[in-house]
Amino acid sequence: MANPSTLSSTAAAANAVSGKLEGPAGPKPRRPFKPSNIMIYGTLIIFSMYYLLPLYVMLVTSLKDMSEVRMGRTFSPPMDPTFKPWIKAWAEACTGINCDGLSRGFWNSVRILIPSVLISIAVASVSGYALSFWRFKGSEVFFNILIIGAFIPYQIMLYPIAIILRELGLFGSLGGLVMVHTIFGMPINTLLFRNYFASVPMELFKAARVDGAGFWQIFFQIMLPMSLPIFVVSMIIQVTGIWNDFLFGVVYTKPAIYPMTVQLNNIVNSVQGVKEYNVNMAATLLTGLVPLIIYFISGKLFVRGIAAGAVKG
Amino acid sequence: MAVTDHGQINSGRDFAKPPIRLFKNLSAKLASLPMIMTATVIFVGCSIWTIVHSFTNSRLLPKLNFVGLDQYERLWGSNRWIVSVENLMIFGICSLIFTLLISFTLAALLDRKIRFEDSFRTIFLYPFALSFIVTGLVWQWILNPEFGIQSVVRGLGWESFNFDPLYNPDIVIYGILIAGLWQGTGLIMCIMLAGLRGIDEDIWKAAKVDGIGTLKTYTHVIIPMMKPVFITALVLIASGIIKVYDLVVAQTSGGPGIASEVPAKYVYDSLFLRQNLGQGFAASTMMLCMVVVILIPYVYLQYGGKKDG
Amino acid sequence: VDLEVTHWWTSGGEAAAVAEFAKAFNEKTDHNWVDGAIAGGGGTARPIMISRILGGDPMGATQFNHGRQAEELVEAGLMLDLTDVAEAEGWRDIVHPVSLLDSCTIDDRIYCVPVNIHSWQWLWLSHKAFADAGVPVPSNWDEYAAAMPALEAAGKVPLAMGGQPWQSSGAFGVLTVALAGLDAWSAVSVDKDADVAAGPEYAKVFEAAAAAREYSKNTNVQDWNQATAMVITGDAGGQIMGDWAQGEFAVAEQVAGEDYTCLPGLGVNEVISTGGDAFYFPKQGDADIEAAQKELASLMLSKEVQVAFNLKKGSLPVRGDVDLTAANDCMKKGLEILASGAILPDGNQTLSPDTQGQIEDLMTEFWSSDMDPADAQATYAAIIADAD
Amino acid sequence: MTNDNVSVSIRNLDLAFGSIKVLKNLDLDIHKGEFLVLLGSSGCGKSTLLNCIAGLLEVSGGQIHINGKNVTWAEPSERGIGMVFQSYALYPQMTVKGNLSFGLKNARVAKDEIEKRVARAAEILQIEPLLDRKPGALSGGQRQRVAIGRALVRDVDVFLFDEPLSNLDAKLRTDLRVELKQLHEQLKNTMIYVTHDQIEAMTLADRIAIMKDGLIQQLDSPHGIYDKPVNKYVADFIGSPAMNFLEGNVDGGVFTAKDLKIDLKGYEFTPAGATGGPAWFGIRPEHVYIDKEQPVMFEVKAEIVEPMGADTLVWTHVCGSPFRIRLDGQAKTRMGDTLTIGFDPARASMFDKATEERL
Amino acid sequence: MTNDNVSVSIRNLDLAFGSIKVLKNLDLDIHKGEFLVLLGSSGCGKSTLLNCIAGLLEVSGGQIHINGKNVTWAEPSERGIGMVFQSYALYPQMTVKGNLSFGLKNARVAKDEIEKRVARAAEILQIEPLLDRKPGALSGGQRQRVAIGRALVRDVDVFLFDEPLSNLDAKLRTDLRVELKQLHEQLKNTMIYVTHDQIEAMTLADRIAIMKDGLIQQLDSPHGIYDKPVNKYVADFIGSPAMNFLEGNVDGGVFTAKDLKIDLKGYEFTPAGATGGPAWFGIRPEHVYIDKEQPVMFEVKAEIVEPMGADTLVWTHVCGSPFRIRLDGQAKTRMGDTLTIGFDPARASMFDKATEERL
Ligand SMILES: Nc1ncnc2c1ncn2[C@@H]1O[C@H](COP(=O)(O)OP(=O)(O)OP(=O)(O)O)[C@@H](O)[C@H]1O
Ligand SMILES: Nc1ncnc2c1ncn2[C@@H]1O[C@H](COP(=O)(O)OP(=O)(O)OP(=O)(O)O)[C@@H](O)[C@H]1O
Ligand SMILES: [Mg+2]
Ligand SMILES: [Mg+2]
Repeated sequence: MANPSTLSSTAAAANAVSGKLEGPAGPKPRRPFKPSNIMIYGTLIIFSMYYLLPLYVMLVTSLKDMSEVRMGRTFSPPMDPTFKPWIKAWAEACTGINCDGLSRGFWNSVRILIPSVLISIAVASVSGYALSFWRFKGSEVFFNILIIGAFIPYQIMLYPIAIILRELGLFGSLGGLVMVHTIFGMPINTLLFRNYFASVPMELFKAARVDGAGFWQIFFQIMLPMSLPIFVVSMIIQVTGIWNDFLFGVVYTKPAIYPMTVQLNNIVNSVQGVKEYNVNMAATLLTGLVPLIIYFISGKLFVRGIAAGAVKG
Repeated sequence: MAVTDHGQINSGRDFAKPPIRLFKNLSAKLASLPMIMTATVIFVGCSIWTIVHSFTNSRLLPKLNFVGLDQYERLWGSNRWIVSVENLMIFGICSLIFTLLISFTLAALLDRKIRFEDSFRTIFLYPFALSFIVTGLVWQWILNPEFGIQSVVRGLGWESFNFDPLYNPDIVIYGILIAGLWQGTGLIMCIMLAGLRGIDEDIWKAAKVDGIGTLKTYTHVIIPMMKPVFITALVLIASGIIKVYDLVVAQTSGGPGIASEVPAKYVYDSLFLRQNLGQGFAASTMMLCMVVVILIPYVYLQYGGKKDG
Repeated sequence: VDLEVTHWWTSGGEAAAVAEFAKAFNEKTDHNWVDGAIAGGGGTARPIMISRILGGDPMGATQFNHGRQAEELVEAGLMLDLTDVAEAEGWRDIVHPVSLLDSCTIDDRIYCVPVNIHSWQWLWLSHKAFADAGVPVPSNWDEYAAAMPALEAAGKVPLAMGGQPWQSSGAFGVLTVALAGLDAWSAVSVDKDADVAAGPEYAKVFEAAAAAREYSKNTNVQDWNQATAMVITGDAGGQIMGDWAQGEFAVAEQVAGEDYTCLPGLGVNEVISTGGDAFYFPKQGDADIEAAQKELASLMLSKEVQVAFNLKKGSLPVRGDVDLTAANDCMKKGLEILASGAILPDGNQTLSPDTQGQIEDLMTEFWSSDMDPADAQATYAAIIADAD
Repeated sequence: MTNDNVSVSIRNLDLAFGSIKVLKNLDLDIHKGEFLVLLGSSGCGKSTLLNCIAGLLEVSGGQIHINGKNVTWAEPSERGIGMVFQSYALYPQMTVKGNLSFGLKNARVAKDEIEKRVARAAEILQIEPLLDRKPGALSGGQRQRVAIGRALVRDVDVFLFDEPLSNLDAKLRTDLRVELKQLHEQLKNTMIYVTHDQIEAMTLADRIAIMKDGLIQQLDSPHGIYDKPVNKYVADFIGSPAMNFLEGNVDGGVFTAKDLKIDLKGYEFTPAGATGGPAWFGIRPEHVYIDKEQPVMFEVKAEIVEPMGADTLVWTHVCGSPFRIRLDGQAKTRMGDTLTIGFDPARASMFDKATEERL
Repeated sequence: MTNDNVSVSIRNLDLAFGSIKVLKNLDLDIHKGEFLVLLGSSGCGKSTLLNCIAGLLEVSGGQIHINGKNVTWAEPSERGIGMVFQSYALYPQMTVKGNLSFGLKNARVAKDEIEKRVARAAEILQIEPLLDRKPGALSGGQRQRVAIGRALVRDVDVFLFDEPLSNLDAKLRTDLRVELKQLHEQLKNTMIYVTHDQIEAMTLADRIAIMKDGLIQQLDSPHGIYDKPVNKYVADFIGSPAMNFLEGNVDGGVFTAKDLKIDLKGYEFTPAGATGGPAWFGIRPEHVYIDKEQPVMFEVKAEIVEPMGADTLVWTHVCGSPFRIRLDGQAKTRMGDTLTIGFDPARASMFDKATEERL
């Protein structure tokens, strides 16, 4: 059998022990189309199609004009791509008598998103930190209640929370909405942070205690700087949840600060004659853009953070 | 020297007395206040409030006119509620099985040191970024028999092809399932992937030396080892299932007929459309019961007193 | 003063109608209309409105179907009392039929402004569809039912029926009035007589509905106006739908009598139910705002605004003394019937939302499944027996 | 009573986690400048005791005094202690300098004072070139030094070490052990050092406290513990390879095990020790010789021979019990050889069979 | 060449991870029934080599023969090897019995044959009472035994061990070491054992292969490696405490370091070794005596004294280099004492300064 020429060392031949190299040597010859590889990539590609199909449909539909949409060829690319639906969705679509599309809600959404994400993550991270390192009697009980709370359908809470917000004088304000998002983001995020901090060695905490650092010092100077991955996960979950929220945004605020999803709902649900699918799709894509971008940017950190925060426990 | 002397040394100044318990680690307690308040006031408080009012005949506004179990009798006498619960069970079981199956398969495939892992992962994960409204809308469109898959396949010449899950009461819940899986499997896949990455490399090697095939290694060795991961995944899926509402509303509004009604929608409709708070609260109390039944084993498994302080 | 007005009028005709209110309010007063439209119908919008009122941050005015929906809010003292305006302007004299004002009246005080009259009792027929099927356009339900097989054979959907529950139960209500007769109807809907509901008149209705549902199977749309669109394009033979469908035909520039035909009371019993929309004004505790609210209230009932609004909306005005020469055939038919006094109260006025909801559940199930008419009737009777 | 010489004093210390009592009524006095090692098998409560001293665990009962002050309820940072952990617990995102100065900054020490102390600690530990690196960029030994430095800068009287060397490889461990010893010579602080490595304990300690199940079994100098263990547990625990034990009876100064009789001439019985009854006879493998004349001698067969470089270990059985003999590295014994072994009963230890206390 | 006696034979083995070459043209022949230990510091490629032999890593070049068969491309399970991992890699959810029989079941071995083999392995390893437990309910030592059992039941010729003892505590390690040795005596299989613990290597090996950076530095019996290290790396690596090195010049059989002159009478220079030039002089701490007449003698001051029970280690400096002396445990040397030390150059090792090869 011929020796594969991959055998790089020629000096080896001179070696007394080695003798002649017969039979298989070096790496196994590779068959790029091994059945197992075809299986793996084949499955992945088929699933990818399932996952990508809707995105594709949204995209091509949003680039067609209504006459083409009506022809019903959902999956064919636009014959005559147009950005009109996007412009209409962004700036012209009507709700009631206001015809300024999604643009009005976009900045509201941003205004809601930023404080809500920041505050809810801040509260959850501090809670998770306290649960991991500063336990006190009953802290676990509260935590378990919190976790059960994650299962309660939001709708049940609408009335009682409206009453609580009224009593606090926060109803209809941005502050009230931030509070609601903080409350409903708390279970899952606290769980994530708690599990993450549980994987931080206790000794680190003890060392800081000996160094005279208190609750906040340890949190800000020791724990925060080392929790980037879990902050990313938490941020992604919160951004997604808050950005996509419709119910709280509309129930606990007023039109002046309605988020983008309210406009989206209005555009999608205000049927004027025929449904303008192309505009709906464009609006949908526009609305989903912010979380999508955040996903694409932070994909890798997300898995790392999940590994750190969700799997252990 | 006083090696064996047990006499009390009383020269200590401040630290001889235990401090008052309540004020120990005060900042920790203060910092946990939002969590405590959320847990007690919002989750416990509102749940009790809900349960109490489920025994009243409150209409538009909560009132304390107790009517005993009337609301529950009517609830379980209502065809729509029964259908809702049935749907939830079908949807829940299918969603649980398929989510676990698909997400584990994908995670396992991604874990096999493949190329373009990042791209594939992003593809599987991105739907999670979209809201249910969006998800429902797109799938409604794709599953629409006149524009969607059915028409395309028929266009290809297979005239008898029938695929209209959203318009067929018998299978509408599966149409919703398709969209639900599309949106939710990515996150679970990520969790599974993270779990797989946490498995000791040596286990794989040991299995290889033992001559155990890849598939069998997964089924007999790896999956049983990933119990905690599966529990986390289970809880996430279960909480999503119980709350499924937006998706149904966005895709079918419960239709055709009442074929795709779910309990959360029953609650919502009772509370806000029917203006029958008592009925809505009774339904949500039943949902709460389901949650508790699901959660008790989880809490027991996950938090049954662990980790040293 | 900025006055926020919430409503769920977002479809084409509806939005144009609301714009009339807004225009009038902005032009005729120093105040400013802030539009708070929420799409998705009352189901989406109502919880938002109610929780805002409960949350202590109410809007300046809000749409409700008048009837029993806001009863409790009024009883809880959350709504502005409009009695002084009403008395000053003599609403009792100008509102026609006066039953609409009664729905706004609780303990002799008036809390809302009715703005239009909507009637469910219409059948809309597509001339094109019948022409394609080669049958004449029917003039009543029985002829229509007889023509259905022909329509189906021509590849049309004989009866367009949207998938939303309120459409099923509404259509059923229309069939009841037409086929069971007014007496049976009022025995059940007003007096909640379960025996009548279980009786032979209603059995007839259920049979007819069961027959009709076979011919509506292929509709495959959810929204009512999509179903209407099928009638407009001639894909469907007809649709049972309220007078708001009129607006869609108008937007599509169709002409009554040429492109489509409207049959009040299905051409059998020419009556009109007088439901409609009303505006409520939540209490604000601020004198300036209250003044503005009252100005809006009186503006909404003023003649010009009534005309402008109802022409756009396709509904009938709530006062009999306005000039509607601009109205089309169908609307005129409606006005005539109204003037003749062949009117019924609307379901919203006679049944609680809860009972209506139960009926909707039943009807939507009935229309979308193979439910046996007798079973459906039994369930229906039980709901009526429980109604409050 | 004079406390001047006592640095850390522990009185009646109890500690329980829930219902599990980990430390039971423990008393311990540690002298100023002493190097005390807490030695014991895993889970015996060593770390727990150290954490109690540091104030990281709340005691269930008893008192802790440091330098004459009752610190039972003081915060860790108020106790005048420095602590070094097994995993070093360096703050990963701070530079070495940041790690060293963190505690001082917390205590609001003046800037230049911090500089000075960090510089001094860095000099002592020879980590000046590393000051600007992060812990991730350090080797195990260097991390270890930084961890010690963190205690050092705090200028405390008592240093606590919790198995600081056990994460390192054998070579580094030996080197750092010596450095630690030198550091102690230099600083003369009180040091309390937890380990389960007896070599560390023997080489470092002024005194060793051997713990078992939350109780101190013996507190003595390394020689004292090695030569005169107070009970069988300690005897077995200390020494590698472990002491050989023979089961039998002691009567009138003679130990009998099956067919073997050992005359205990030269063995010092403890004053309290009974001189009769069932007993264990223990002799260390390194006190058994093959080449010297000894008071007790008999023949065995070498079953396993383990050459360990400097020594050779021979395994055999005596009276049915495994028996180890440690020979010189040059010994050319082979498996199966018959050896004449001998030892001096004066260097043996006798333990009561029932109480396992030293006789 | 006759292969009858060769069990595993590795030819020109290359292995690279991407561009990092981990094993470089490595040759190794292992005899039937031999206990070969791969010893080296962390990261030198020991596990990599073992994984190549097991077939768990694909080689970049070269061949591997097991029992005369070229298995370079064979699957791990076809190679006739059993492997024991550092973390044991037991299947956590199967009972001990399940762990042992899983591989066999998979290979469709008959039921009763499985029973027989499991029973035999369990007997050999004395884990019969544990067969129905899960790994979680076993102690470290027991898990270790099950892991060995898993290899045992496969009835293979070659056993591979990857640091199987390094997760255990010192005492258990000693015991299991002996058990392993006994097992080898009993089974007579070829065993390849990876460790970085030299005591393990010395006690277990028939031959030791010392690796550094993917190259085998020396392949010899424990005694050979200990007494005649081929280069300074090996000399330094083997022996604890490590060999003492003095830097200087060798010329005409005399080694000169600063003011110290050592006559190398009795030292066997290697045939190839130059006899002049800069060199290292190495002598092991245990070959330095204080109480015996020796060819070379001089005085030092005891700087640190570490009592280690059986021995005492004294640290000092000679010619500016740290110098360790290992004394008997009874030696009563104290810090600061002046000692007269001596050694025999015949037992020393000399290395070239530049190449670090043995002279
Ligand atoms: N937070 C805790 N809750 C309950 N039991 C605990 C806790 N921490 C420690 N223990 C128990 O207390 C005992 C002593 O633990 P400790 O950590 O002091 O042992 P150790 O002597 O330091 O052991 P090691 O050498 O393994 O570090 C152990 O049995 C342990 O299981
Ligand atoms: N999968 C891999 N990819 C890249 N480099 C690797 C990989 N596995 C090992 N290496 C590198 O190969 C070298 C040898 O690793 P190996 O695991 O064989 O060391 P080792 O001798 O077993 O060390 P240890 O005693 O720590 O187990 C190391 O430098 C390591 O960084
Ligand atoms: Mg410990
Ligand atoms: Mg290794």
